[in-house]
Amino acid sequence: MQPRQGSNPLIDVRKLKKYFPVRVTGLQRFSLRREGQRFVKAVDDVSFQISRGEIFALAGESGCGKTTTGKLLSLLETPSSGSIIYEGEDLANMKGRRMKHCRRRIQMIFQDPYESLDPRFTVMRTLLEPLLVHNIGTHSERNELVSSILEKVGLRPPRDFLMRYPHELSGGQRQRIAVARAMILNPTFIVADEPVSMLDVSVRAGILNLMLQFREELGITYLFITHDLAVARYMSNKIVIMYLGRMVEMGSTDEVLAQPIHFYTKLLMSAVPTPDPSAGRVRIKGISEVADPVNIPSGCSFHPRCQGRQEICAQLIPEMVDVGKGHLVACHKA
Amino acid sequence: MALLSLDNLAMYYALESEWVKAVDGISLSLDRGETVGIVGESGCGKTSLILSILRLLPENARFVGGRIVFDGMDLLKLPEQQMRRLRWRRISMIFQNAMNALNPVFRVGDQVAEALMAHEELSKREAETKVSSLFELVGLPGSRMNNYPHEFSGGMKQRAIIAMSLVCNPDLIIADEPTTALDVVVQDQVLRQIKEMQQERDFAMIVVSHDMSVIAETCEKVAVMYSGRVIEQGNSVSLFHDPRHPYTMGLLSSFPTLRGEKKRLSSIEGSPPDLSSLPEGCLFQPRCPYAKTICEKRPAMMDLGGQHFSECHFADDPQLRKTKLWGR
Amino acid sequence: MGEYVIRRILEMIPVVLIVIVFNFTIVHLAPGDPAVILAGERATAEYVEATRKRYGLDRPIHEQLILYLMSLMRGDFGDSLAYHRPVLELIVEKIPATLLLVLTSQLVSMVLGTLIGALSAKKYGSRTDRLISFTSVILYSMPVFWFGLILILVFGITLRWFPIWGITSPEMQLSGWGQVVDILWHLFLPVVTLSAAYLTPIFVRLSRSSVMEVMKEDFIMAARAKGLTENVVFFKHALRNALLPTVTQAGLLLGFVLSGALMTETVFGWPGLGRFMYESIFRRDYPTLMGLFIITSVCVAVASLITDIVYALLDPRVVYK
Amino acid sequence: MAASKLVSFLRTYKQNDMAVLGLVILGFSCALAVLAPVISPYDPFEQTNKLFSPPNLEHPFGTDNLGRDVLSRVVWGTRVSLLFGFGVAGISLALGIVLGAIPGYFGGLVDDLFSRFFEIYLMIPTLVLIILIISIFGTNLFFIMIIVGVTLWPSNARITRAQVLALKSRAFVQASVGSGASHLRVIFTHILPNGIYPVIVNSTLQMGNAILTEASLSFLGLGDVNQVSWGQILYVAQFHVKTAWWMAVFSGFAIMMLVLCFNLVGDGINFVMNPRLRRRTGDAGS
Repeated sequence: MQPRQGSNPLIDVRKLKKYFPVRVTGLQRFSLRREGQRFVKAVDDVSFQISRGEIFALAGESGCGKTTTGKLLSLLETPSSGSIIYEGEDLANMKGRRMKHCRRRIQMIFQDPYESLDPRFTVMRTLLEPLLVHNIGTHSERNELVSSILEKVGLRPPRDFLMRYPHELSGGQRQRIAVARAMILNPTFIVADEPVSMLDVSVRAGILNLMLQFREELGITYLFITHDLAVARYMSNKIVIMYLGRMVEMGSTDEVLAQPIHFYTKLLMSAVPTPDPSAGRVRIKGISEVADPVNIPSGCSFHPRCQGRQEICAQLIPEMVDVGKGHLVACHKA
Repeated sequence: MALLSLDNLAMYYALESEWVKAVDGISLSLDRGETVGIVGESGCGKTSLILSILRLLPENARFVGGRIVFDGMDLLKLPEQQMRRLRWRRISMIFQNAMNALNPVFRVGDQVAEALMAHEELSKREAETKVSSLFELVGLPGSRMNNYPHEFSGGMKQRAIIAMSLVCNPDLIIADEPTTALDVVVQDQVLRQIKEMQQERDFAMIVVSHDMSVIAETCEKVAVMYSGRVIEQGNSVSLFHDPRHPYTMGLLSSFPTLRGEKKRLSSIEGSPPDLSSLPEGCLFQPRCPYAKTICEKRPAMMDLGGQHFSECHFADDPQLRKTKLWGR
Repeated sequence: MGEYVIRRILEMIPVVLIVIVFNFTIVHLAPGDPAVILAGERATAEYVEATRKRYGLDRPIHEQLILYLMSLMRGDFGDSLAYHRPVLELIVEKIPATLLLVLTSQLVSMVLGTLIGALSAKKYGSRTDRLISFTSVILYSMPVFWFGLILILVFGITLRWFPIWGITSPEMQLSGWGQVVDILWHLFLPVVTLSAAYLTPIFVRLSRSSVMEVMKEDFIMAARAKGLTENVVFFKHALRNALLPTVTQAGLLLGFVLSGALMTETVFGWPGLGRFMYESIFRRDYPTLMGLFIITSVCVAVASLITDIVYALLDPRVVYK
Repeated sequence: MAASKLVSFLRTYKQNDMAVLGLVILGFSCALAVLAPVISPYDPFEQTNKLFSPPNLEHPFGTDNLGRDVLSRVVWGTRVSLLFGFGVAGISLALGIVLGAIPGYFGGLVDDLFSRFFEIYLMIPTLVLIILIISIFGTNLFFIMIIVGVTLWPSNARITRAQVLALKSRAFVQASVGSGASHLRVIFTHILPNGIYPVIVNSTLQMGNAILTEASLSFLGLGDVNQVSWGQILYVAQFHVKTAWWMAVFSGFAIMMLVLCFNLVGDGINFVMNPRLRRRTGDAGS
């Protein structure tokens, strides 16, 4: 599963930023003291490239900006600054027909299959909608397409599922419908945001293997967002670890997870439990919790929790440094 | 004598025209200081099982058979008044979602003290001193007692919940998905905290989780639940290393690991049966790749020695262990 | 906190401004001469001209608005056509009676309604619950003034237990405590009317649904698991939380409450703003009606401020900054 | 598909007997309104010299101060009340959905403006406002209907806005946006169908409110004197409570029943569409 690192990547993300203004809520609205507008730096200066046919994992704890990055790449949010070059075009601030065209090529799979299907739509209608939006095929061709995609996602025979409503399906089946909806437009790139974390353990593998199968057969490229490093290891060939909106480590998945360099990556990995009662594991004592995203610490945002912190860490934001073989780390000690 | 033993316990929910068999004949026992893990997927009845122990069920729940014996007392026969006094003082809980388990309009410290004062004759001052030292014990500054829940982070709330569960020095703590809502680093800290507390206070514990890894690391004994029944149980080393039920085997091969070799994962096709219309035979038979004609009959719990039990006709069949059941 | 209150008071300015501009617009949109509307249809030609001068109605429209604002700021709401006295003075005289009626009814309704609703929720699905729900929806469906008329018919005219008109019995020449008792005696039927047919059913419904919601919360389960008695669980943990939506809603209902009070006053001849409004409608006394609109808006705004403060006292999650 | 949804709607609705009662009263009232010319024994405007006759066989509800038959007036009044209720709720619904969906969906400045507007709206006593407008502009029934409709829409708008706001961040809506669907398509196929029911419930309740408002206005002497309305009857009745109780009792009772049926039907729809209101029970014990 070596990434076929082409000279021109499918997606080239450059210095991507997304700041959300902090909305004052409730009674604070009436405050006489107006402090300067504050921002949550959900995504801050993120750059990476995704090659064709690659599964690119974004991993980190909640609030690290991975979901926002996914939304930016699937055109559901517009970046504050930076660019996302997709097939030579900048997705940032794209509008109208070109945006619609790109949306056909870029699809999304959401975390919660109980949320991502319209409860009032039958499976048939859910799957027809994208075809109708893009005016694809005749009536019978569309029906044909729907049946064949159901077949492909393993819901056989399709006619048993066409007229069902989401509440008549199990979690795994729903997520297969969600995959089918993403696949029916024949996309090149799919953003999958925690596609299995809400599913029961026993059906997770089915969805993961289905996605792998589409990659092998159709060359689909994925951005795979997950908080679970084990799942990232299983799925991806490249990985980025994010912390408070910034990238802290990037490289081939095997390399990063075998030889993590950033203290945060090490901390994350050491915290993952092992399904083996007799295997002891070395735990790094974590220090406190993730900082408030509105008040991100100065310098390296991880420094208050970092065991290897030095004086410089509180002052200067570390740059991503290549430590060899495309393995990049944002740490002053690297 | 076991601290807690469930003896063929059955608890159904009465719906308008049918029974939902959430707990359907479960036997389980737990010694003092022991930790047992209950693992199962959503809808398998694990929450109903632990709420049965505390008798905190919705009004349409009916105990239709079996016994729950705690420290020699049959809990199902205990009058509500005595049951209430037993709650928290003898059996306390750590809730899944700490955010929701704390009442938003009262100070956290007061809520912990409230549990203490409900069971012990203490002045407010004494209770507060005790709560404060407990806060320090679980790694929260004592001054944090006076904060409201919304002023706590997720991990801090979970620590406060742990402090609350310890406040009456119970014999048994039931932890319902204690870390599911938490990020992995905090999860690790909380689990370690719980373990440390257990070493210090020596209470028994039931940990309910859908996460096999969490169970593997925290529990000495494991019970695997499926459709209202425990289909396999044993000490965790033998169960994880030598599972004897196709469902357990399937579960163990369905999630990836961070360490060790990479294996192709397999999923268990189909979905668990509807609890209101369970199949006649083996509950897992419709999804089981090893199913044979004998599986049309409900298997009995088979004793495999060494406290390892499995509810599969083939549990002692060496062939089952050799066959690669899961993954094409 | 103090700062917050000031801020909220400043917030009322746009409300009042909008109300004033509204008044101004209505007068100018109305068919006929604004001066005649403000002076009254039966006014003499000289008086109409004097009114025109007074409000500057012969000047350009934006100057008129400014003049109008200025005069309102001085407290000059014009003169009542019926009483030939300043409108503001007349209105201020009437406020205490309305306040007495509204506050008493609101208090009675909130306490009773919340408790009845909570009881209903606690006995969800039982006969008691159904009876409470049905009674409250019936009461809620009655026109409040009609309920008042029926009470007058039964308790005032037929049984002669309560007086049916006014706030005091001037013929009895009471003073001191006697007078207080007399007022309370007059207050009884109006309060029953306003509470039973208007306010209490609303609070019953609110409290019932919010208690039902709260009882499903995890912290209720936690409270039970802690071994607290059912009464503590219910009264301490559930009711306190259930009060929050009730208070919020009470704040949203203030304009509505005032409407009910105005109608009730009309029926019972209660000498407050409602009765005054009724008379002013009857006499087509537009300056008074406009003044009433402004003043009642201010009253509702003040009451909503008080509601917000009460809410903040109940819910620690609210922060003032 | 639509038929099966209707059937399942009615099946759940039937479980709530109060709601069924509401529907029965509503049907009865509609029948009365349609058949008024056939049913009512007298012309509601016909004045006779039998003033203030108490209920008797000839005049089951008695006669009023001008000798008109109260029963006939009550029957005819059903028309005005129903028309008024539907008219007001219709205006309020249409305005509320449009003016609530726009700020909810597009957010930003439009939404801020709406929120400010709504805060101000809450502080304005609407009844006083309506009274002021009507006393100056006149008491034509349709005019009153429009004024009341226009003052009631903000509550529908607020509910619509809240629903839209909640739904637009839901994953299935995001999925539709992500597949390239237009704003209108997203609003009309995903958001409104899923979010409309509380607005419908509110509209049903508003019909009742509208009828009460009309009655209140008439009672204050601001009714349309060219129409036979229940409020008009009560307006006259208040001056004769001591002598002619029947004038007040029957018309008020009619108002109560009609408002009641709208409230019961509203509750019924809510009962069906909002499963949280139904019985708390444990089922598949997760």
